[in-house]
Amino acid sequence: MKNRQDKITAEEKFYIATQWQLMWRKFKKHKLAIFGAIVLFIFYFVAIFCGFFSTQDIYKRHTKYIHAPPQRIHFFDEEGFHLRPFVYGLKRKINPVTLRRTYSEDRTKKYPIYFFIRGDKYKLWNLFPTDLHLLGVKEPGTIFLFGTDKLGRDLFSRNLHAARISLSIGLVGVALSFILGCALGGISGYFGGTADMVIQRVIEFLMSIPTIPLWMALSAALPPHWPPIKVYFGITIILSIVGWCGLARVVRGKLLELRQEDFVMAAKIIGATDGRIITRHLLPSFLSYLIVNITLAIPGMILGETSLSFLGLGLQPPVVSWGVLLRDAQNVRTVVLHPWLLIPGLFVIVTVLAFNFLGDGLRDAADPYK
Amino acid sequence: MRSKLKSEDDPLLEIKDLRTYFYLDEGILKAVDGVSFKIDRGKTLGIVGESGCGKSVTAQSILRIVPSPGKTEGEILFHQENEKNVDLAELDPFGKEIRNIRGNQITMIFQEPMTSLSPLHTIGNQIMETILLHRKLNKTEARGLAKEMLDKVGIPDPSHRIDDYPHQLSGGLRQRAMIAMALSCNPSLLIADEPTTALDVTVQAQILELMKDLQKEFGMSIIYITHNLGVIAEISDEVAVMYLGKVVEYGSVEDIFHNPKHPYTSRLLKSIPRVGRKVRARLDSIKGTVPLPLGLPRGCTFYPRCPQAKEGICNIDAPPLIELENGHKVECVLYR
Amino acid sequence: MGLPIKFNKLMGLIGAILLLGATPAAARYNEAPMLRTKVAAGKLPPVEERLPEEPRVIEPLEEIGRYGGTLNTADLSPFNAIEGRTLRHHGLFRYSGDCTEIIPDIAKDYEVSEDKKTLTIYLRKGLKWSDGVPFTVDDILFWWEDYMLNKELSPIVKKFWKPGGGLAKFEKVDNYILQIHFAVPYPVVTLLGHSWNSAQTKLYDPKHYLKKYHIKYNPEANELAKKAGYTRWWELFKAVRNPGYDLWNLDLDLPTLDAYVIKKVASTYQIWERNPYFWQVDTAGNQLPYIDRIVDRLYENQEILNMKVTAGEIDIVSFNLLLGDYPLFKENEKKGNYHAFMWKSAIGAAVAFAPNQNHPDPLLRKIMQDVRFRQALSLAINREEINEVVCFGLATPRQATVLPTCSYYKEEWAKAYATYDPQRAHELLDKMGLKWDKGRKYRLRPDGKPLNILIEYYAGEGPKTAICELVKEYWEEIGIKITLKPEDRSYYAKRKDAGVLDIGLWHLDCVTELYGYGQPLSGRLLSFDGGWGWAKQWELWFNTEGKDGEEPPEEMKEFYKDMEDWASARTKEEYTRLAQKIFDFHAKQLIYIGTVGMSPWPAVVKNNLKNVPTQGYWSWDSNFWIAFEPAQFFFTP
Amino acid sequence: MLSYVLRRFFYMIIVLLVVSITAFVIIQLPPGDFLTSYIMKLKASGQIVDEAEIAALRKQYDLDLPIHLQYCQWMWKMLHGNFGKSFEWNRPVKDLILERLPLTVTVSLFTLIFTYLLAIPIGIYSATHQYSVGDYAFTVIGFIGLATPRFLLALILMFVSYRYFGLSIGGLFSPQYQLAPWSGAKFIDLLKHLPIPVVVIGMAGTAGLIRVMRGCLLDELQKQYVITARAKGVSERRLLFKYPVRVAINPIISTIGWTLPRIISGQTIVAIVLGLPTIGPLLFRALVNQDMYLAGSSIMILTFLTVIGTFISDILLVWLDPRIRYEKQAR
Repeated sequence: MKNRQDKITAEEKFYIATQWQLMWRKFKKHKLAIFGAIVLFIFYFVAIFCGFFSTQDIYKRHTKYIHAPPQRIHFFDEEGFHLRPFVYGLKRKINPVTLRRTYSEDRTKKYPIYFFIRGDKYKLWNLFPTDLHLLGVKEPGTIFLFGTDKLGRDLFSRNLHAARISLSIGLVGVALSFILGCALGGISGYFGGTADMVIQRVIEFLMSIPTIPLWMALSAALPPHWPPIKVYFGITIILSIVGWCGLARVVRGKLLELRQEDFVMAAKIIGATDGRIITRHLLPSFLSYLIVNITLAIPGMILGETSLSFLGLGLQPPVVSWGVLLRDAQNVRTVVLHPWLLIPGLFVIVTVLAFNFLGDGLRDAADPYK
Repeated sequence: MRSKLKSEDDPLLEIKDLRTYFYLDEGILKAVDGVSFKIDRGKTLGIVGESGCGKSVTAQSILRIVPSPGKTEGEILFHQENEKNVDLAELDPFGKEIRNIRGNQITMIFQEPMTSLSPLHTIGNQIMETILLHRKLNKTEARGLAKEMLDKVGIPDPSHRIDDYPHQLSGGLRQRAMIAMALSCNPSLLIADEPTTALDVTVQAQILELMKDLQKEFGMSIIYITHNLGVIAEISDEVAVMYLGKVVEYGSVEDIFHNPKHPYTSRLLKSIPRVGRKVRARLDSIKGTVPLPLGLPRGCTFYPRCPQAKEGICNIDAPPLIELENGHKVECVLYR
Repeated sequence: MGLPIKFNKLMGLIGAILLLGATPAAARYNEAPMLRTKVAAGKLPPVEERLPEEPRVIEPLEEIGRYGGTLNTADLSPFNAIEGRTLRHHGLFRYSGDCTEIIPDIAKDYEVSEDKKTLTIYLRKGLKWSDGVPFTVDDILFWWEDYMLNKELSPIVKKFWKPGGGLAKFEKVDNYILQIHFAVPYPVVTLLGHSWNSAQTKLYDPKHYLKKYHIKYNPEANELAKKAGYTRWWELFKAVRNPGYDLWNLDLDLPTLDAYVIKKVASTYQIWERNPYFWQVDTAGNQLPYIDRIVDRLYENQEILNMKVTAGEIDIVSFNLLLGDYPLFKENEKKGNYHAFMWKSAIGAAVAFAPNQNHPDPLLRKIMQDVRFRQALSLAINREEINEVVCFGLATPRQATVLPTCSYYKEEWAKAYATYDPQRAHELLDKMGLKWDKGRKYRLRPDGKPLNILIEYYAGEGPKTAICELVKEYWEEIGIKITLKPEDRSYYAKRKDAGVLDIGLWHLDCVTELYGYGQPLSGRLLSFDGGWGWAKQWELWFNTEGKDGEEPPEEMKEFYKDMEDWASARTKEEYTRLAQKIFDFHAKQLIYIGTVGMSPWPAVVKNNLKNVPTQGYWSWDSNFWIAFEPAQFFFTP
Repeated sequence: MLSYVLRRFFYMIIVLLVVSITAFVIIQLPPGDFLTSYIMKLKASGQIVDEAEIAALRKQYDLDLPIHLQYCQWMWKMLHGNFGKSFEWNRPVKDLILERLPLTVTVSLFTLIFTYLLAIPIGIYSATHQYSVGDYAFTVIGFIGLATPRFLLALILMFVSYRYFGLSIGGLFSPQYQLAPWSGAKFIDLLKHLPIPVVVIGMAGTAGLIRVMRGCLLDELQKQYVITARAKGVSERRLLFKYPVRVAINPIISTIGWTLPRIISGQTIVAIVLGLPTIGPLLFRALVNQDMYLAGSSIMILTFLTVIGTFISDILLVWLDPRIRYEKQAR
């Protein structure tokens, strides 16, 4: 008899899935969302250990290799296949007429790629000094997987370091928007009345101002002497100023809907405090919506940072973000002569896409009625 | 009217082995799995069961409005008056033929009267749409008829109310409007899918009264779907008890209520709150909830919850359909 | 369109023959077809009446041109529309391309007296404003007496016109001869080649047109101003008068002596049409300019302009191009049907830095005034690398000083602290007592705060951004935290004028013999501002004769005295001695920190545009296009 | 209805007032005013500027008033059509803005129309064919549009169009038409140049709108009233357009309120990259140069456009949705 009892519970577990399990099942169905999640996981992982994954110091200038194109990794040479991949040396030629620097592979020089190689020093998370890199070549070889910029700096490493800033600015910005949005949207939706009126007008007002002038004006107010870390937070705050509005609206709408529902009424009758009702009863019931909205708000922040940098109002070098890197790339010369400077743009697009896919998957999953 | 001319055993709709499966990525969801029953003209069939047992899908299957990715198979024989019988299951669900039957000969009303009417159109507009679709009337005539119908369902001041939007009406009035719409083309079958569940009790009783009165007047058959056994007892001639996509017991209202055979039916009946029972005794005499009809185990679907289950039998083979006296049928090994 | 070229040439030949005869005759001059139709319609007097008795004769660079066509050029800022401006403007005098010669342009000739105290200017008889009214000495006197000496219009007369403390005297000899007298020997003519540059040196205004706005001539001028939406007469007067630099905002009726007259001003373009009274002819007697029209478009940014260039939509452009884009232009030459080439640029430093000696923050001021600090900054710059990275190795790494073409030049000036030696830079800073922070990343000010320096700069005219980014790296290597802030030109000027920059940044032009000398106390190297605003308080002190500003140290007073004396130098020896004393001081004090100089400058000219040279000096000093006589540019069909 | 319109109009005025204050603060934010630097310049060049002169100048530019009165003065003049003078251009601000306003409105309108014309049908298609190949394709394309920084897209598209379609890059006119008076041919030339800016500016908005439309419609398709209509025998097509599309379009129309600021804001960046003669780049320049009257007026004009757009969309929404109409009336 006992045996049977166990079996039932096991089966019950299978049938009676919780809401989260249902969501997970739905989510797994969304191939693009899974793809997005994997991409983001990889990006964030690499960004966290960007020092290790990059091949060299991001400020090191190779003035002999200005605007060098990405070097290809080879497995084959005239002798055939090698298990250890290698790169050829770069040969520079300056066209005497157009003054254009062109580079070609110097087949006589071959630099094998070593893994877990000791290279330029860096500090992991600004704490642990080390010089271990995932891959690299030995002096005097060079390895520029994404080419170099106008000062001959390695773009592969710069892109990885930029990822750290760009990916985190979205998270920090969204965290700020989240706090603001939930607080103000919560007040607006739960209490209604005058508070709602005022907050709604503020949102309406903020949303009716075209963002660019607002950003410009605000960033003009950022003192130019500020250290990068302050500028970083300043920019995030500027981005969140508009960012919270959308979230607040979602929260408010959801709250208005839920306020009518019985369990809130019940809680009120029991005499629960407003704060308790909001946090214990209301928030959990649309947490999934919030998660979805947050996921979808992050890419906006990333794009915002890029745009601000484009206007020269965002982060400033030596801080590297994708936006800062793209500022070098925003001209015709680049599109024509040095297209690899656009790689950060590709990262931005892929990241934003991944977030959108993930958010979309979460949205579908969060809605149990579909 | 027409029902009175008909004999007792005059089936309007015969359903044989109706199966409506949803083909999902997780597997096949068998919402309706081999259901058979029939409805006689002028009679009322009650379908009862817990939510998720397939009652509503059965109704939708009849009208072929099962949402995708659902597929309906089996036989739904509709005996049209003065015309040849048609198997609704074979019709193209988007075709003209079935559309001519929907809203005309077979109509349906729904649980939530607020959402089942379009919020952006006046009720007059929505009633007239049905009329204009199925009857050869011009707009003025259709409007006249709509008003007449509103009057019949007891909506006061119909010539003004006809231009109201749903949100201007109370729940009861909205459901009346729905009924007016459903009856405007004089159907032979009205499917009522939990029409009173969302209304408060007094309104519920009024609507039930109204339906009974209108049935007398129009003579249509009714399929009445509900989880409320009290309502079933009041309105039905015959009752089908459904559990997980199957009709587990079928019989006249007296048989079902006084002589329930299936353990599920008995449990269901016990779960009706009665005066005198302790409040704290929850309506949980059936333990657990209805599982999703997805990837079900072999054997009786009620097995995991059944107090009389026999291991080695119930969980091995599907229970047989056993016919008792007076067309009373039950699907359970206990009566083999 | 134009006449057949043969006919043109024939006419030219006839004109030349007649010119030899030097007798005014009906067929002496030829004119553009668009003017000829106007003459025929009686709307214009014949060309002979429009030209002065002795027009300026220009020898075409390659061949006699043909009339017609529209010259499309491009600018980036309404405030700084130099491309269009120098393609059509003329002054009384101009410099030769290498700035060694003064060439009379509107003026017929000049003469400097023996004692160098008097300048005589001869005007061309019969030269007319673009509305046909004769241009005479009265127009110059109007400018001097009613504009320059009018308290409301020009509250200040720069020290420029007060050499030795006495105001210059303008004397009208006759309608076409003017004499200017100074209290001391004064080489004023050397700066008149740039008359278009500033209101201070423009020298003439159309009296007949402007006098109705002047209270002296029109007692109702105030009412006129009020009607036009101003409060006082001088506001309207200033708005109507071409202020010299703001050519984007012109009164469409304002008469001019330029080659072209404004026809239309929009926020994205200006249209200019030939001046029918223009006073230049070619050697064949064809009235110049050849080209009918100039369209100067204002593009939103450098990138759009570059694309328009490569698409071949711009006929001529140079000022607004950047060296770094040269490969792009060169590679698209065929497609755009143009040729791209490089001028020599007469630039002492593509970017020069001048630490603010009068910094508002006393701590920073003390640091900036320490010569060791400036030496360290200079030694930390890797000029070879800048040359390689930014200038394709074509420039010359050097300190910020005059060009080697100057007669008094010393090579040591260019070499002073110009070799890359970060180690020495570190030592100098250590000696100054600038300590490191905890992480040994940046140095600290004496008050313990990080040594932060903001470099605000105007990003146009040369590869400033690219050089700045490198210099930032060099200076951060020696522990000085640098923030770069590119700004618009006018905004930078405001900040500079306010004297609040940490380190001023400009390109170092005005370093040729003539122009460098022509700007005593107001030019680049010879002032306390010069575009860097490096000593605004001292400048104020000197200008107000000690009434305002801060008293400079003795060495600066001596420096100032030397500059004044140099301006009045009477002998060659004195001239050279003082010049060398001044630039020795410069090199020792490192007031300006240079990077690379004499870098090439790109230009793009459409293939069908002729008579445009492909070599020469491109510089502010020689007035950019003006030095190449743009009136004789022409289009082949 | 009328009272609602009036009330909404009143809100609009308030929003505009707040915007004007913000614009005024924005232009006051950077330290120092132009007169201070002007006086500094005069002093530096040797002039002893007497106090009376400074006072006169201050008075002329209303800088002698306390800040709130300066604001009132500015507003008062603006209401009378006097937007002040641009320091950089030395021209009346009104002229500069008027010169660029028509093209700004044209580009915005075309973008808006493009956005809606594309987004609504695609949204309907995607919702009715959920998880089909087409739905996925549109989803991916839409997401890419949403994910690409506008300036990058502008630059690349501009180059592509130049290299492969031979269109004059940048601006809204070919050089031969730029200076010509308006004519049929010039208009056609304008239409030829519009697609790139319109696509680039509208891309993100369109992609967003497709998602909204698809989402709303999916929600609506689940609704009971759709099933009711189907049960009535209404054909699928008629049913789709009469009910769910109608309902789903409402939120879309109300999104004009946030689509428009997006468009105008996006226009600023795109217009700078593409060199469009619209207000955006003018504003950008003015803000960089602290050309305060031009900056303030440009912000005002742009916001005014958006607020008007929002106002119209609100009125439309009420007109279309009886629920709101009655609710507002009842209030």
